[in-house]
Amino acid sequence: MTLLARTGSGEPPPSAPRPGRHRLLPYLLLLPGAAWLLIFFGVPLAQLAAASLYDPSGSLSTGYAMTWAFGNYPDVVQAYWPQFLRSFGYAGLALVLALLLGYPLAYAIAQKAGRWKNLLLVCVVAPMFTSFLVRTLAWKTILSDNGALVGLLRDVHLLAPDGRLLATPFAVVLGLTYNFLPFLVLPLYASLERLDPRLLEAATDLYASPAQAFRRVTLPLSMPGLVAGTLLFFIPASGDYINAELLGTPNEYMIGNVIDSAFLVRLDYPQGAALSFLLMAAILAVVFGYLRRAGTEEVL
Amino acid sequence: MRTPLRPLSRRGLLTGTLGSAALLTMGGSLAGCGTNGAQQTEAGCVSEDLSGTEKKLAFANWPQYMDVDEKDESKRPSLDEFITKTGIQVTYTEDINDNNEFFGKVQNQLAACQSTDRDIIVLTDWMAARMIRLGWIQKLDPANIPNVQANLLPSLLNRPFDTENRISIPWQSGLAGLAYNGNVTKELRTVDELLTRPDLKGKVTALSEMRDTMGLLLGSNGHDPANFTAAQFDDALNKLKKAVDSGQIRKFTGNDYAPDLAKGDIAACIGWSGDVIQLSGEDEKVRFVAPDSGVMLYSDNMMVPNKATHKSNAEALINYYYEPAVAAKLAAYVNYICPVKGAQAEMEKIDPELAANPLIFPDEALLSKSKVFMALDEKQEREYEGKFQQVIGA
Amino acid sequence: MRLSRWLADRWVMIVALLVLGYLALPILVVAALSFNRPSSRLSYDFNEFTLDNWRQPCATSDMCDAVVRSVQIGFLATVVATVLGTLMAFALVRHRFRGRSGINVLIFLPMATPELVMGTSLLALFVSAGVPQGFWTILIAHVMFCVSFVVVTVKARLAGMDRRLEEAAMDLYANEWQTFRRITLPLVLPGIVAAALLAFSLSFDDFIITNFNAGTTVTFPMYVWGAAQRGIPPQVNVIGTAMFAVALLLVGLSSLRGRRARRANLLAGPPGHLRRSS
Amino acid sequence: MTGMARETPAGDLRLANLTKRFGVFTAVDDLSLTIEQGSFFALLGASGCGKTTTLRMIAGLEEPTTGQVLLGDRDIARLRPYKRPVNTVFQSYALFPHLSIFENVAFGLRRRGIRSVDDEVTRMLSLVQLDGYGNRRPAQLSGGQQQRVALARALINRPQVLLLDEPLGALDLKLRRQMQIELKRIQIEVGITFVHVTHDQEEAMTMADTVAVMNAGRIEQLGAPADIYEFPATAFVANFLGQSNLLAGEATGAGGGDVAVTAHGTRFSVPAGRSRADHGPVHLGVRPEKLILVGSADQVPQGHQHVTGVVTDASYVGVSTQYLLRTGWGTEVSVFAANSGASERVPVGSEAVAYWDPRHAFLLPRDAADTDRTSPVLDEPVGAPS
Repeated sequence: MTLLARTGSGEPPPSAPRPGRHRLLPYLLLLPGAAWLLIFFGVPLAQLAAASLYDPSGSLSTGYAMTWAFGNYPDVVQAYWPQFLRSFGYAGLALVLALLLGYPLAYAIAQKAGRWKNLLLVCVVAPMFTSFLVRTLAWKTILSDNGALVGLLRDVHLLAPDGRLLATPFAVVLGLTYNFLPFLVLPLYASLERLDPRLLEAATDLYASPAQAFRRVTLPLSMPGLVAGTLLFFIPASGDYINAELLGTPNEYMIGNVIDSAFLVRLDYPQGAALSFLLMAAILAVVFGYLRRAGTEEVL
Repeated sequence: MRTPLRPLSRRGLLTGTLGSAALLTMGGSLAGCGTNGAQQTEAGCVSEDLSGTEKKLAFANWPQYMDVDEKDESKRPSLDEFITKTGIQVTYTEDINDNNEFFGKVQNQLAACQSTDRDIIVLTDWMAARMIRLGWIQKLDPANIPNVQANLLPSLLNRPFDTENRISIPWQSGLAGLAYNGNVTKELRTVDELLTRPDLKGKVTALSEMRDTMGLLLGSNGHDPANFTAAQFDDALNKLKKAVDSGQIRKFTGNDYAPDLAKGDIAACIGWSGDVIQLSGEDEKVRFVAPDSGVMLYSDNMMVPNKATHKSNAEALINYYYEPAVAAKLAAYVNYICPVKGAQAEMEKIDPELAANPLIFPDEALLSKSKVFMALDEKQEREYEGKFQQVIGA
Repeated sequence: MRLSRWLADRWVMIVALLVLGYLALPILVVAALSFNRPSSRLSYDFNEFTLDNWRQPCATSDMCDAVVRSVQIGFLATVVATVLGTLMAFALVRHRFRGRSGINVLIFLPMATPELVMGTSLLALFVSAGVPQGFWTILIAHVMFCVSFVVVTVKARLAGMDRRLEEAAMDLYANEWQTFRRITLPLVLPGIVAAALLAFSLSFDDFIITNFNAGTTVTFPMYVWGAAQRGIPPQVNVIGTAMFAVALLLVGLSSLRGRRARRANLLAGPPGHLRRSS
Repeated sequence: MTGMARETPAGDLRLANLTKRFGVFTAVDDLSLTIEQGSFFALLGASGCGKTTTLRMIAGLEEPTTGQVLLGDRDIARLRPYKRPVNTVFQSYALFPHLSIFENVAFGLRRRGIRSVDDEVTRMLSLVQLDGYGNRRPAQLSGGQQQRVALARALINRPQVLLLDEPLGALDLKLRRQMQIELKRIQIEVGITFVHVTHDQEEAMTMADTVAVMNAGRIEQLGAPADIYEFPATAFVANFLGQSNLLAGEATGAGGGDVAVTAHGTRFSVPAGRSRADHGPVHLGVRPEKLILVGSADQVPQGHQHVTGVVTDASYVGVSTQYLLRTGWGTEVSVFAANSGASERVPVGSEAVAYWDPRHAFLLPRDAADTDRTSPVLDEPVGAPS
């Protein structure tokens, strides 16, 4: 297929790089950035990997000995699996919500907004310039027990008279959805913008109902953006702890909170490091599994 | 769909991940010999004092823990006066938000006997104790801080982690007790009420500082927070856990409970006297309660960390803030317990009402109820902190 | 009947506007609070309208220093990360070379790593290397976590670009450098600008990694975090609102200016898009 | 731009043993041909036959695996594209979207360091009839206008060779005709070598002096359009260039200036001069317009040959009527009858006879497994008189 495309007159191929001439060029281009990442991300991560295998009975004042304590891993799983599950549960729930909210938004901006397209797009991006903390604190104000929103919900009996929004799983999921929604919308928008509306007309012409046209045409064609957006949403959301901390209660704490506490409060570095690596591994596993299901080869 | 290249494919990700794992293992084996202890000794980590030649001082403190001019919030009257008087240029930063977080920021330097670029840091008792235990703090020269020797409140003298009063000098003190908002709930008297009263369900917060929350709970069980056993600790912790599991306690907080308490989103909490006094100033229905089972007395202490190069300048500042008139000026703004004897008399001149406030100048009755949490060694600290963290969700 | 028809035609747009409202809600609260004279330091409730906060945004000591510092760091980090990331994106899109998947993972992993982990482990590196923390260590950290996002954003734009335009330029006597300067760069520029905006917002907003590597330097998010512990001064809301307004203005202006170019770019493939994580 | 003697003609363009492989796939296979200086040369072939790759090797956008590209005596096969006196009009036009029409056209001149380009560009825009369009952007132009910009952009450099990569493919029929004529006019005016790649046989025949038909990386036949059409070299050419009726048969040897052929039990003959084989399996080919349809064998004139069958389809296409005649052995033969009014229309279902002058037939060698071939009736009767 690709071979045909190469020589087909319809699609002139990109010129093949000239061997020899550019052999060193890619490395030169990569060198500064890759070196930066290797030194300031790779090396610290390697040290952290080592720390996750330190003797858990060490301490700050005596230091930690390297005992290749692989047992740290099962230990933290046993101690913190509920938080792991909760992290992925909340992030997954937030993802579903974000998809329900973000897909129509991206679709509307890409296909329906006409000359308002840019303005709407700016409205999606601009909140990111206001501090994360300021925004999350604003949510605290909005969801507050004595705020207008809760009052309204109580009046229409959607909430019990003593019900609340703040400090519930709902608030945490809402916060996660809110904070990471732009990451989902933007790649999705980029994908949907390329969608030719004539394809949908063709589908309806071929007896597809709007729902079928969406499922058979729009959705598959927006897949690259959907995959990228889903990952960019899910990855940071599952590692987040600020939302759980500010909008939740201890019963909503996620694995990020546990890592935070391991490093900062309990000073249990082997555990903290092991938890961090487990989180990364879990995220990678989810990413692999998801990509397999999504049936796409492209990640980002 | 045109895919002119495959930026990162699943297969690529897999091989790449395996490759990186190999790289990590290599890097890891470099760090494979473990880490050295963080413990320092006076002989092993010697700090130089350049105060003679450098009239400078870097002072790191908590936010809003220093008096500011009401008309011009960029001016700090008491600090400016010190600068004028001594000619020592003070760089004042408010970058301590949390004991643990700050410890995380400076521990690497101090463990390696490197400078933290700060000459004075202000930390709470237990954290001060930990740092002193690790040998990270310089001893002050008693001759340079005569005001401290003369004016430090007797109840704060000779604390277990600083028996000579020359390592960590209280900046401000405070009480951890109960607080409630009378607009949304009725009066509250005991810790047990806080943890069990049904009308408070989901409207209660406690402090994430283990010593404050657990100290009050130990007291409520009739045990002494200054001297308890592991079993007693577990008892108190179980009590806390029940309150968490039942949903009575909504959250464990730092200072951020205060706006919620003022608003009535939370009805009652374990809180700190200074915050509650400020809230009472706005709304007298917000009240601080010192339960009969005891309140926790804590201090935030000035310390000169290792490798800080302006110890004498720091001593000059510490001594200055132990002048009663200066201390009164500061206390009038920050509303915490003033650790300086004689400040109350000075306060009469500034604001007689504050001078009469037992939460700033505590009377004997209150002081007799107040306890200081037991000093923990590293092992105990880790064990108790670990258990506590598990209950509070992290 | 007519209403349901109308709804059926427009429900996507209606949902989109509702979602935009959801996105804007907290900003509205922040904007409102920026005109508030709070009843006390510890109260976030709207008390009384005032313009004082806007008249004297720097009345609170240190806050404006922190804002200026954040802007400086954001600017420098943006420049460095954009240059490094763009170079990498070019290498990845335009060249075949060995070690490609390794590089891809190196770029992917920082986006999948919890910030706390990056912050603490980078601090450990600085300390063991004896590097004093401050402005420059913050800058290094910011460049580190921004690079990946720049690469991803520029790559998307570059991949969507028609290589034939460059061939045409070469055919018309432009050598490699001239082709890059006259054709490639102008066409990839929207992607690079988007990446730069993204990098700036990431840098300006970062708290966790910065906090660990800041030494005694205080950035705006650190200031907010600290202030949140003891009561946020209303001027913080002024800065938040102003940043939002500036962003709106900036992107609005660039989209106005770019409107003509964008129309022309239809041939060159899809516009670059933003991707971000925090 | 050293060593580029633009004003003096460099001579013929010669491709010598040019081969290009992509991995295991051979796109161009040992191609050799000479394109005379100043000629209009068309490279014709189906998608994927290697014609575009050949063009890209001449332009310098693809490096040959082996072989030479000679311009006069100089081998330019390994020169960078911007060092060749060769310009290309791309299939997609590849106009720079961020530059105005004026700057698009001036691009090449500016790259060669020429400062005052105004006159030249204005002249060139007027040559392609786009006066006054200089300030627009490519996206604001119609397809035909864009095509002319692409042409102007290349021509302004007075290249020694101009490459045209299916430049008319995206245009509608009327515009295409117009542009074909215009291109031809310009080519005569500027007198440079044009190499035109296309899959449209009519376009190739209308415009080119010489046509090369390419198939699977090789040239099947090269020559003047009329020669190729009248006497194709292979079955592929016979069917790619216009339509042909090819009857599978066995040649039984030459004699008396004719080659005898047996097909489906009937004996035919073809003049030896129009036979590319005189033994073994062959295709006997006749173009549909060379066939004449009559009611019965009596009406076949002396010296002509015929087949008999039933008319299964008659399509009226204006200038002609196209019939399908099912022969006794089941093959359908295509017949075009000019609607000159000289003959009556034959109804579908009636029996009819198609005859031809043997001098219009041709004989091609055939793979033994190959059977009859008749092109289907096309929507657009290519090769039919129009």
